Amino acid sequence: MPLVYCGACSHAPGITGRAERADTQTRQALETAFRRMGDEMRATRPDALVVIAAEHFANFFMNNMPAFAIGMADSYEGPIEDEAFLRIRRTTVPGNKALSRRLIETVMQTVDVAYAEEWKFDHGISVPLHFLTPDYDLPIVPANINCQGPPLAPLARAWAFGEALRRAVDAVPERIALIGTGGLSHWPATPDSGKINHEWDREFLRRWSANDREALLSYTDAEIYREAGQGGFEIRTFIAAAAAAGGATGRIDFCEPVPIFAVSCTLGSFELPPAQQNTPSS
Amino acid sequence: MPLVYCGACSHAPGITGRAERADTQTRQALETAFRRMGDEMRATRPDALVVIAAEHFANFFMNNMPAFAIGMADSYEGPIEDEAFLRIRRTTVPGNKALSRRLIETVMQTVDVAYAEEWKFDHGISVPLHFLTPDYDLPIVPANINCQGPPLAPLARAWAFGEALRRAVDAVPERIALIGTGGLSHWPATPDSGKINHEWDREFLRRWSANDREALLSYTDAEIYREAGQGGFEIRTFIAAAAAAGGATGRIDFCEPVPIFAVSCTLGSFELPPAQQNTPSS
Amino acid sequence: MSLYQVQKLIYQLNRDPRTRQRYADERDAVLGDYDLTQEEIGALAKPDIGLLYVLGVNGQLLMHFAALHRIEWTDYLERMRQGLKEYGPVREGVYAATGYEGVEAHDARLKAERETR
Amino acid sequence: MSLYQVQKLIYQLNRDPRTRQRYADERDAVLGDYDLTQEEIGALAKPDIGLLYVLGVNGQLLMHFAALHRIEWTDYLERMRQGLKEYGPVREGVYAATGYEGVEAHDARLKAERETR
Ligand SMILES: [Fe+3]
Ligand SMILES: [Fe+3]
Repeated sequence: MPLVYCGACSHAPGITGRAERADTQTRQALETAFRRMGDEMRATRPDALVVIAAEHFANFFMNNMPAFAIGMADSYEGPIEDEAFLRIRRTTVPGNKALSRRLIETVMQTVDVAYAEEWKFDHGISVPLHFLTPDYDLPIVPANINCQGPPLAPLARAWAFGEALRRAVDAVPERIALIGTGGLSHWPATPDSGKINHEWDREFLRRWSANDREALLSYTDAEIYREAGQGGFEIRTFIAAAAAAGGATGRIDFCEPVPIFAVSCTLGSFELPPAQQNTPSS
Repeated sequence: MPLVYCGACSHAPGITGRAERADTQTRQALETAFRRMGDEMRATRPDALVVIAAEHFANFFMNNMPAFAIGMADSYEGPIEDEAFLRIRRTTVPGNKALSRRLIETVMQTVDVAYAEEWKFDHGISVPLHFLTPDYDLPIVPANINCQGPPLAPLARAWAFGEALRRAVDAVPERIALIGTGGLSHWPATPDSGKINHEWDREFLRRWSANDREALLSYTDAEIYREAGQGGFEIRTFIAAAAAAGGATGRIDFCEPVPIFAVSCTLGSFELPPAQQNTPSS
Repeated sequence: MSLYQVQKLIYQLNRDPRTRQRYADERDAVLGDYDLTQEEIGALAKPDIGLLYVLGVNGQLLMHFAALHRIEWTDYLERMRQGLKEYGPVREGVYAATGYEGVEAHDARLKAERETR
Repeated sequence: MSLYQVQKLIYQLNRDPRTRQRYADERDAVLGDYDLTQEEIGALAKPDIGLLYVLGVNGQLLMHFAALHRIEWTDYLERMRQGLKEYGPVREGVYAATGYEGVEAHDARLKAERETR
């Protein structure tokens, strides 16, 4: 049935791993906003949550780097990082292999996604879940867009991936929620970690909230790299979520630059028509 | 510049590994045809050979199974199989990383290919090269279509992959040859190994020689599995080669059922316009 | 349900000389790295090629696992046939048996066809 | 030219407890499994985080390699800066440094902006 929830959020490892080094007020406001997003998402009574992530060499390496991937297992483990580094306890997260397979088969009609029968979550998924589904009681369908190792798929294909996921979600009987998760401008794990182009982020989010496909796809990777750093390549996850929202406009629930977390911490969601939230598809 | 050669051939491991168990006359005719194909291909003076293969778990497994992949390295090793089993000496085969990257970047505009900075050739590439480039002096760009582990990409996407490769090849200054390599109907590595549906193969090759896109894409996987076995899924490589030929019609140079090799051993090539073989692109 | 794990182990053995060495030196430890049922462990350790085939192991993986145990091609095919008799039809995957006259009969038929052409 | 091999080793270390154990027990043997230059071997063995950074190792790999050697976050950032001074700009990849005022100065500026809002 039609998608019941569609949003996007940050996943920077500092949000949990270096939590106490941020300004207390900012940090509390961020965590509150994250929990509110989780409440809203779970209030739509999803049977599963699709997470469009941008992982960081936990599963995919240049020996076989898929542009797009979807997990297809009944459970996943995470986080892969040192628990003390990320301050999130390693755990087993439920999946749904049969549902994954049905989604993958539809996505494959238009987007050439790799499937993965195992998947170790890194902070890219574990940080969002820590706040959004703290009890790890909602089955996850992990999806990935390569934002780390060029050559990267063009933004238009990230859009196509979001559209394909939406078609796939709409075609299954389950109630599905979806989030994209990535950073906007940032230079993570470099000497410039903490640098943020907040103006650029605001303009990106303006286009994103308006779900302005043309404006979102008009960035080039050279421009992203110059203005938003190699971390900015992760906007692909936000773009895919916008495509999955099928033209709905978005709302920014939080957006604050937090240098010690290395990004503008961002939470947003799309205003899906109420009919899509409550009635079964025809 | 435009593609200089486009063909397709079988790669069954028995062709080398169980060579002496076939009828001598058939075997000699096949090897002669293979060598002639190599001569023809090399006569077009290619700078590199793209091989669209269907590998058998040498590089890709269900932990991260790409629908389509392209190698991006300066050399490759193969065959991965026991040398005594395949009777092909393990060797290093030249690649061209920079050329691969340029091809991949164009393919990625429309097809979401995984890239691979290492690649171990299995019989799917090593058997053809053993006959076509016995001196291993032509740089290879390996490409793969998942034909082993369902869910598989639909035939229409294999066609799109061939078209994307053709666009990519036409966009580089190098002279590029391309072959697809796979089996037609077969039931390899099962108790039915040796079973061949030669009528089905002939009909497939009729469609292939005519480069009849609609007829080639009209097969369903259920039908292929029933009539041509799980080995028949490899027709994706022939279909991608037909798409890369850009509408040119094909010629079947050899097609004989050889039960001990488990397939109808097949060699064919497309009649590319002579202009494409000799003049630089505009 | 752990066919994925069985196949992953065989994939690693086929691909990776170090895993092969460890499998020769300390097979039980290697088996312990995978999430396997007792039936699967037994089939791998013996090895029971027929049972592995019936469990659904892809032939492109299984034939090399057989070769690793110095099981010759014809013997490999025969063991799969025995597996079908002993354990019933293939339970998973796309490598099911569908019935075949056999290479010799097939060869003879093709030869006859060629002679009457 | 073997940046791929350096990164692959770090990827395996980050991901695979067995490789980490072997690296602790017999580092040279593990290094021998990869096709590395002497400069790369030296940088990995020391470890010279600054040089690895300049060689082009992706930060998402390098930060965990640093953590494996119990190099704390702030120290990790400082070692990359030292690497730039000692060996010059990043030679490959997309993790080049572009200049930054630093987290403290940035924080102070944001705080001032918030107060004047
Ligand atoms: Fe990230
Ligand atoms: Fe094959």
